[in-house]
Amino acid sequence: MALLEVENLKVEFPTRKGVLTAVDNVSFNVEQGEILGVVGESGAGKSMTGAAVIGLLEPPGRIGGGQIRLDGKRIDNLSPDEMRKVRGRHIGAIFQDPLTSLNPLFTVGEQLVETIRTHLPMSAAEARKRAIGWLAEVGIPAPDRRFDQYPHQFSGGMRQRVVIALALCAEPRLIIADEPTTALDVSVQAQIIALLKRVCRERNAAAILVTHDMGVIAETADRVAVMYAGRLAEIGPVAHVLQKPSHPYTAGLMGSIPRVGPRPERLIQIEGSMPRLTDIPTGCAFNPRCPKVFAECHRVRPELRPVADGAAACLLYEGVTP
Amino acid sequence: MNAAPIAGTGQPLLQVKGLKKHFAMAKPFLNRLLEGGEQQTVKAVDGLDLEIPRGQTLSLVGESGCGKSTVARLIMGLSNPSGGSILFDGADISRAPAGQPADIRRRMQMIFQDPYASLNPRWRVADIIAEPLRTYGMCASRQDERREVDRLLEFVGLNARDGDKFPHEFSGGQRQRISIARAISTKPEFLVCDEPTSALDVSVQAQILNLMREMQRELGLTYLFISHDLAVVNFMSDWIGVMYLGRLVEVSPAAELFANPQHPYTRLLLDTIPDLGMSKRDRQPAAGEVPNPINPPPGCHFHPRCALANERCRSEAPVLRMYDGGVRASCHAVEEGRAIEPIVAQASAVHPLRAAV
Amino acid sequence: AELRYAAAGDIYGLDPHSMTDSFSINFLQHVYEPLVRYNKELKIEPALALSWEVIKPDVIRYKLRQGVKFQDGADFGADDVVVSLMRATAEKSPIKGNLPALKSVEKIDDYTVDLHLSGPTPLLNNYLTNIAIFDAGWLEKNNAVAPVDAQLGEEGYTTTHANGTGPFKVESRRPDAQTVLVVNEGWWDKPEHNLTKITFTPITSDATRVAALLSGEVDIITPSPLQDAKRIASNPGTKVLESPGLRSIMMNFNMRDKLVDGNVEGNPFKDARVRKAVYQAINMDLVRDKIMRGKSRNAGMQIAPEVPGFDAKLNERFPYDTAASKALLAEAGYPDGFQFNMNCPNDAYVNDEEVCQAMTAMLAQVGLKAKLVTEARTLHFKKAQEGQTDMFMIGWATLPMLDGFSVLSAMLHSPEEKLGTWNPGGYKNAKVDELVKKIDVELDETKRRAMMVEAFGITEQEVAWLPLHQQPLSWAVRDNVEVVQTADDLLRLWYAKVK
Amino acid sequence: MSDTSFTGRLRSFADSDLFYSFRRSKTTVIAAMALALLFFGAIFAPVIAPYDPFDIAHLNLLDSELPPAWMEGANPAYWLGTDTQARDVLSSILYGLRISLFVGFASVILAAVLGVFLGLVGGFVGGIVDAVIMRVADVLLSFPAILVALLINGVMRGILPANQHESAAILVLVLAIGLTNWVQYARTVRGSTLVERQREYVQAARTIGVGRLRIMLTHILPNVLGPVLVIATINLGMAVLTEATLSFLGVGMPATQPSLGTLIRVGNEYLFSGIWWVVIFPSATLAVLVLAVNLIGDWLRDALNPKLR
Amino acid sequence: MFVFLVRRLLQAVMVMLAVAFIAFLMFRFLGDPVNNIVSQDATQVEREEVRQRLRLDDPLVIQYGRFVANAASGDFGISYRNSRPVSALLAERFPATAELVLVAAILSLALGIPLGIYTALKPRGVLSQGLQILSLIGISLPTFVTGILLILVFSVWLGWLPSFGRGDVVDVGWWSTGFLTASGLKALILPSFMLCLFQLTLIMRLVRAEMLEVLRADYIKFAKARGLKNRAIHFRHALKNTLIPVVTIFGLQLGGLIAFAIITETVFQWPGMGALFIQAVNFTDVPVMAAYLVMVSLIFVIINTSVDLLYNVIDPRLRTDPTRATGKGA
Ligand SMILES: Nc1ncnc2c1ncn2[C@@H]1O[C@H](COP(=O)(O)OP(=O)(O)OP(=O)(O)O)[C@@H](O)[C@H]1O
Ligand SMILES: Nc1ncnc2c1ncn2[C@@H]1O[C@H](COP(=O)(O)OP(=O)(O)OP(=O)(O)O)[C@@H](O)[C@H]1O
Ligand SMILES: [Mg+2]
Ligand SMILES: [Mg+2]
Ligand code: NI
Repeated sequence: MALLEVENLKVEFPTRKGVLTAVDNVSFNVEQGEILGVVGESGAGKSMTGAAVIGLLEPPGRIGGGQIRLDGKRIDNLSPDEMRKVRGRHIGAIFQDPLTSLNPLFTVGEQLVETIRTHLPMSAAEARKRAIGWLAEVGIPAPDRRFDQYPHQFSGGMRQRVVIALALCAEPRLIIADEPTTALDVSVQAQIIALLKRVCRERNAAAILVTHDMGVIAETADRVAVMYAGRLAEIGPVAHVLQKPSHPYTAGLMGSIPRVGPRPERLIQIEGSMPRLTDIPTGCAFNPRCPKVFAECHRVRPELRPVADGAAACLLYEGVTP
Repeated sequence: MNAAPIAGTGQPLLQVKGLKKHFAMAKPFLNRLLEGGEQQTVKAVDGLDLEIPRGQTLSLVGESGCGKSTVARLIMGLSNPSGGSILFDGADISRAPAGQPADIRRRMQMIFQDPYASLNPRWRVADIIAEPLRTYGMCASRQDERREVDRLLEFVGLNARDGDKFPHEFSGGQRQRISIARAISTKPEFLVCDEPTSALDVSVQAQILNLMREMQRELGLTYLFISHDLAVVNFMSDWIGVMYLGRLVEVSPAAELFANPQHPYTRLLLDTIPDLGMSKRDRQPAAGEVPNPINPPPGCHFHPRCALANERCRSEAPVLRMYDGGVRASCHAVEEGRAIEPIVAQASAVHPLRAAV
Repeated sequence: AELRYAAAGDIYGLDPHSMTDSFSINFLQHVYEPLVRYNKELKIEPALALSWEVIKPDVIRYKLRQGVKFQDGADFGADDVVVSLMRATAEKSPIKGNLPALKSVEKIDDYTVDLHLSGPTPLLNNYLTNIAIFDAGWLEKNNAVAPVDAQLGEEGYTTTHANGTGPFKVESRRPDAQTVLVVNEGWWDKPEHNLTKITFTPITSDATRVAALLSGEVDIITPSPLQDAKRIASNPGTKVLESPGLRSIMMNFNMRDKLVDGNVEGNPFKDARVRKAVYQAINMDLVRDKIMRGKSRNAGMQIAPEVPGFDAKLNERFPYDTAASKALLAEAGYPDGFQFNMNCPNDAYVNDEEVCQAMTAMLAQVGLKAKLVTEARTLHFKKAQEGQTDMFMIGWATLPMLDGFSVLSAMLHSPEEKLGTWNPGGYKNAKVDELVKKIDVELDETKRRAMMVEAFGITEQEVAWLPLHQQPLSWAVRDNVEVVQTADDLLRLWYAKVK
Repeated sequence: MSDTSFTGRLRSFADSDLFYSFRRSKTTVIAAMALALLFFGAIFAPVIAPYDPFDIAHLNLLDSELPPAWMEGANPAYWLGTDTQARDVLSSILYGLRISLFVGFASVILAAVLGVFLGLVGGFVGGIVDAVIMRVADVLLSFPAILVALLINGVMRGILPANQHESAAILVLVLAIGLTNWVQYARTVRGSTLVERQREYVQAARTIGVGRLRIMLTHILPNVLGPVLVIATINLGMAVLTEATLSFLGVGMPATQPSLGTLIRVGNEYLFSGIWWVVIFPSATLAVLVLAVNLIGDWLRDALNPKLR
Repeated sequence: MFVFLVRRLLQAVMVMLAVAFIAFLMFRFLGDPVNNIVSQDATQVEREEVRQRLRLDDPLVIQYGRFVANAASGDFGISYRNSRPVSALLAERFPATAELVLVAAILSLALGIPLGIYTALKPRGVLSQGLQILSLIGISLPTFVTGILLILVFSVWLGWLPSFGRGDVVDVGWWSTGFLTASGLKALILPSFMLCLFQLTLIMRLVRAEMLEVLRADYIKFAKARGLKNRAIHFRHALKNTLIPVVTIFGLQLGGLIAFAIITETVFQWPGMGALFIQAVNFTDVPVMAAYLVMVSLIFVIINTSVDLLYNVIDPRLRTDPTRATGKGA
């Protein structure tokens, strides 16, 4: 049984112009110790998926359907208090901006100890030792001195390390990392990704890594899910999706990425942009931009179908022919 | 690529010599009085030499805070240089404020990073695009102006009817097209592009980059292109300059830079490009972070992070030296031949890719 | 028993020689006493003096009471009178105007003094009711023999300390908060009161003061707002004390060459017909019934019936008659009226502001446009005296003189040295001036009164001033309090009883 | 959306988020209606007021202190009764409202114009100009508005010749309240200006060579007006209250030109005497006015706050 | 920190000098002091004499210097109305106002903060909606109306509480306190309630707005993601961050309390500095007005400076990095 099973997840926002579906019928699994990358354009619903899993959708957002199971137990319908016990203890989270993720008025140590003692039965002294251990683990030099410092005394990269320590210190088995490196410098990004990978591997923790950055996915993830307009366009092993994408959108996406090396005259480009959630076309959401569009695409909404090692949601794989 | 030597044919369109910008970190007078210490400065740009041949693109890359945007602002006259000179088509404009003298400034325009912030939210698109036309008095009549605006809108791939809308009715990519339309409305020869696509999704980024290349071909534009993304820079540039803490550490023809990076920092940057082929590889990138620009390390700014650093690097600041193939680098190790072979494998084998989706 | 008393304002200090404010001076008479005093019937009776005789028209001899002790234990005697009277009339004394005729005081023996005057002074005793007697030794000891002039930045011991012969002594004082008097066991007079302590609190706001009475926090308030009389009377446990008062309210006319704020050349008020037109445009019955709730007494004279010089015939008002008023205006050449300004205090008299507002409304009906300005009394009287108004309101109770001469000398005599001090409008009638000077020195009471009536008659015909009414006295007390209400509106708590 | 005609704009306004959130908030709609009613009453007071309380020639003391129309002994011609001067309470309130609102608006406009100007200049020009403006603002801000207003009022009265006080009272009030309140605008506008100035659209305008003043007025100003509108609304309530308080303390509008505050001060004296209508109605009007303004201000603040969307 | 202190002190001195200048100007604008001294009919010669005696013919700057020097030594001259040294008058009144303001401040904090937190945490509850409306009414009702209504209800109708004054006071040294007697405490209730009402609603609204803002912050979201208990999130993380701006505003509000005490003291006949001041305004008693102004500014300056210092103590970002000590925010 997979560690996390997400089935037909729907995230909705009631607005004055009707209900927006930000995440639409998304299903995927995450296995023990696996890193699942989630990519997609801005607004595709990556963060909402993550937030739904950890139960932190901000109102008025709500789960509009589907199930989320952790170790086979449903967690999408837990009471707030039960869900709180799952957060941190079973599922950890890291957000984009390390600068604002830490409370500026508490020392790094206080925040660590607090988290540890909330979830693990431990004395203050033990928790302190454990916390210093975590700081060392995420590569912060002189952790016992740093323990008593405030977040603003750390640099961006260090803060993100602290955030990682905080997310991991109650030893959850699943981490949701929502663009953990976008706010960091290029050279620090790699350090953080490497760190994340290492701790996940050592602790046998699984991760959902939400990112913009195809390169990060390529190096880090085992499998990758591609989202488009709130829907899953394609999911499969990294090598497969990046090198031999099945969905026309994934293909276009890969083509439009500039590469180092001999430069082409033109980049492959997908015309237009992702539709707003308010006017997603019927049928396949990608149909206005799709180079392989055919009549059916405007009417039938494709389901996720197994293709090669993964799965794609495209009528081309549903046996429908142009 | 044709790695034309810098001192190539004709006069470069833009020439920057010893450009400096120092920001006074104004510690209040009283603090200085009571605590002692000198007036501190951030050397955002510290002696920069550049030349951009007509019709070509020079890109600046470097980490956040290394001074890329400051260079752009200095060239556009948005701030005054603390030293050095800027020659545009032979005329020194380093002390001229933005917009002046009109006949020169009209020929250079800028495209900004943030497509959301670069358009005044309260203006209609047509007014935004027409503003430069009005300021330089380039259209005889309103109809004239409107016709020109419509033409520009269509040129950048928008609909002429879009002129009546407000910016918030457009997506990021479309807004960047509007910015571009505004920038080319005065028929400039030179465009400064400060990370024009870093806020955009990859699929849209491709559209904009393609559009810019087309424009260059069609209108014979010269670009100063700024980005932190080496892959994008590779797609756009003839020349690439790598900046570190306000200084250029290496300037080379694009292909040369990737094939044969000289400066250790350039190598570090290239090494940070994650690559598709070596999936799940554990890289151990150089430790450390960009030092504080208020108090940069002496000698070569990069020496604390550099594996090759020696005593000389710690005390003596290197200068840009010319090497084979139009490459210029400022590094004692390179100069002394201490540099080891390039670390990054080359084009042939795998396609390293660095991308932002 | 303790009596808790609230008034609209605080006293200015503890030195009765340092201020002219009659409320303060009266309040301090609970502590300091004069040589002679008014009794319940407002008749003069001996206080620290036992008797007096006229030795010469300008020398009066006073026999002093023996066995009187100051509150600090010192004996009272002639030295104290000499020092006190000289202090009150010293060149720098703020109240030297209260005893203008005194030249010097001579000690004859320990209990006899002679007062040397500048001339015959029929009203000397009336003046003396207002002059407090200090202990000479105490003044000397505390370096306070010279009068205190606060304006020059001086602060006297006497401003904050008191030592009189009166029925009460000052126990504590917090300006604007509370002044506590306790009974003086060693008082020479036989007390009619049964008080042990008086707690005096100033409460400026009418509503709060009434609330304090209604809620039982104070036993007596002065004044009690007229409009609240019904409420207080209907409240179990409180009642209103009302009676006609001495204070006559009147309006002065600007008779100088120009109006302060007019829209016509020259000054129409110089014309007696215009003044009379103003007079007849005002319906005082309506003012009495509506604004004064029927409690005031309309007046044709500038003095109340209780005051010597009063004449019932003269007190008849010219009738309220707008037609006549308009006719007069037309006759004087102002058929469409004119504009002028009118100044009124808003905290000095009963419903002063309201009366003025009502008058402007009435004047408007005959075409006269009065631009009304209402202000606090200090500002108002400053402006009035500096002649910055065309018409202003003032109330005059003739105290402490309690004599028509007070009005004649201060308000009707043309301005000249010490005379006409409250005649900023500049009314002048040679005959009146002459009469005033005669009255001043006339010792024969009947002649004096006749002359006063004659003078009042002239000024009334000329409408020198515009008399309005005597304002009612309105106090309110708890039912268990018995006080004597005299027409001079001054509270004499040595007659008070608390059951 | 891009229709430029008037009806088009109206339609696009009716369709806008702002109007939607307005319609959805019942309290705001009620407040707006109440406010509209009060404005209407104030603006058209000379037309709709049954009597002119300033036309003293037509006052008749005989009609004084009549109770409101529904009570015994009332004259139905005076809906809300009359005061001690026989003035119609309803008419007095309408005229008083006029004065209160005039003082409120005028002082808010004065404060806003001054504050926006100083804030723009300080934020855009920076340097010593900015430092001076902000220090003055700091000092003013650390003094409570009511005290500053009292002082300015006192000084103005001192400067003006004595016989001008009455006629100048309204201007003195406007000045006192206006000069007290500009700080908030200046700080807000300066803050937004500092942000807007760095915005790329301003840089874009500069690269084109648009002049400073032009940039300030055509680019920055329109973009910093949102918060100004919110502050102005909330300040309107405060200004009306400050005026009333000053009048209550006796240093505001004179009794001959009563504002709501003056009406309350005068009526206050009659609270125990059973003539409650002369104080209760003006108090209620004042409270409703300020409450309505505050409700709308609150709503506006939330509606214009992008973080709350 | 030291530098910060020095800078604040310098600033405070500048402010005080400016205020003293205004106070000084008041003497000049509100009438020639000579006119206040000599009698109506004094001749020009007499006036000149007084002028010289009071050294009013010196240059303005010197007079200003003298005024400042006198003021610094607590000498503001003699009140025109009360014939007593202004400094003594103010010293007498100070305890009354201080106690009133203190109680009102404590009340407004003790009620305002919990109510603000409550309405922020339960934004949609019936009770907090009600409180919201009440708080709006609270800032919409003119305080003088509230005061009068309080008297009407609690003194006149119910007869529970005194309608005016301080009740009995006890002298502790030069300080007269109403805290030590039953009647003194009773007398405090209505005025302090009236005074705090406005600030109370203000603080409640401020805490609520600030708390809602903080609750939206990333670090709160992250704290939730760490599975912290709601109590810890709300009362440890959110509250501490909320209170920092509240401290600043409260410093300013304390000044507001002192100013609004003018109205309270007028309504309740409270023998404090505010009542003294408003009487002085009505009587144009310039020395008292000037002294009040200087004294109150001194209090404001002291409060503001201490708030800034406090701010530096509670906010670690400022504590460890004094160059960021910019004082209060917007
Ligand atoms: N409060 C909200 N009300 C309405 N729609 C919302 C709200 N919050 C998010 N959305 C919508 O939900 C969709 C998914 O947002 P999400 O944050 O998951 O995107 P994302 O893929 O994480 O994008 P990014 O890469 O920009 O972070 C977006 O289209 C957004 O417009
Ligand atoms: N107005 C200013 N005052 C003081 N320091 C400044 C100012 N503008 C820029 N700097 C400093 O100059 C340095 C260079 O800034 P610049 O914006 O040019 O960097 P950049 O390379 O464009 O970075 P990024 O990739 O983040 O845009 C930075 O350290 C920055 O802090
Ligand atoms: Mg996201
Ligand atoms: Mg930049
Ligand atoms: Ni990027």
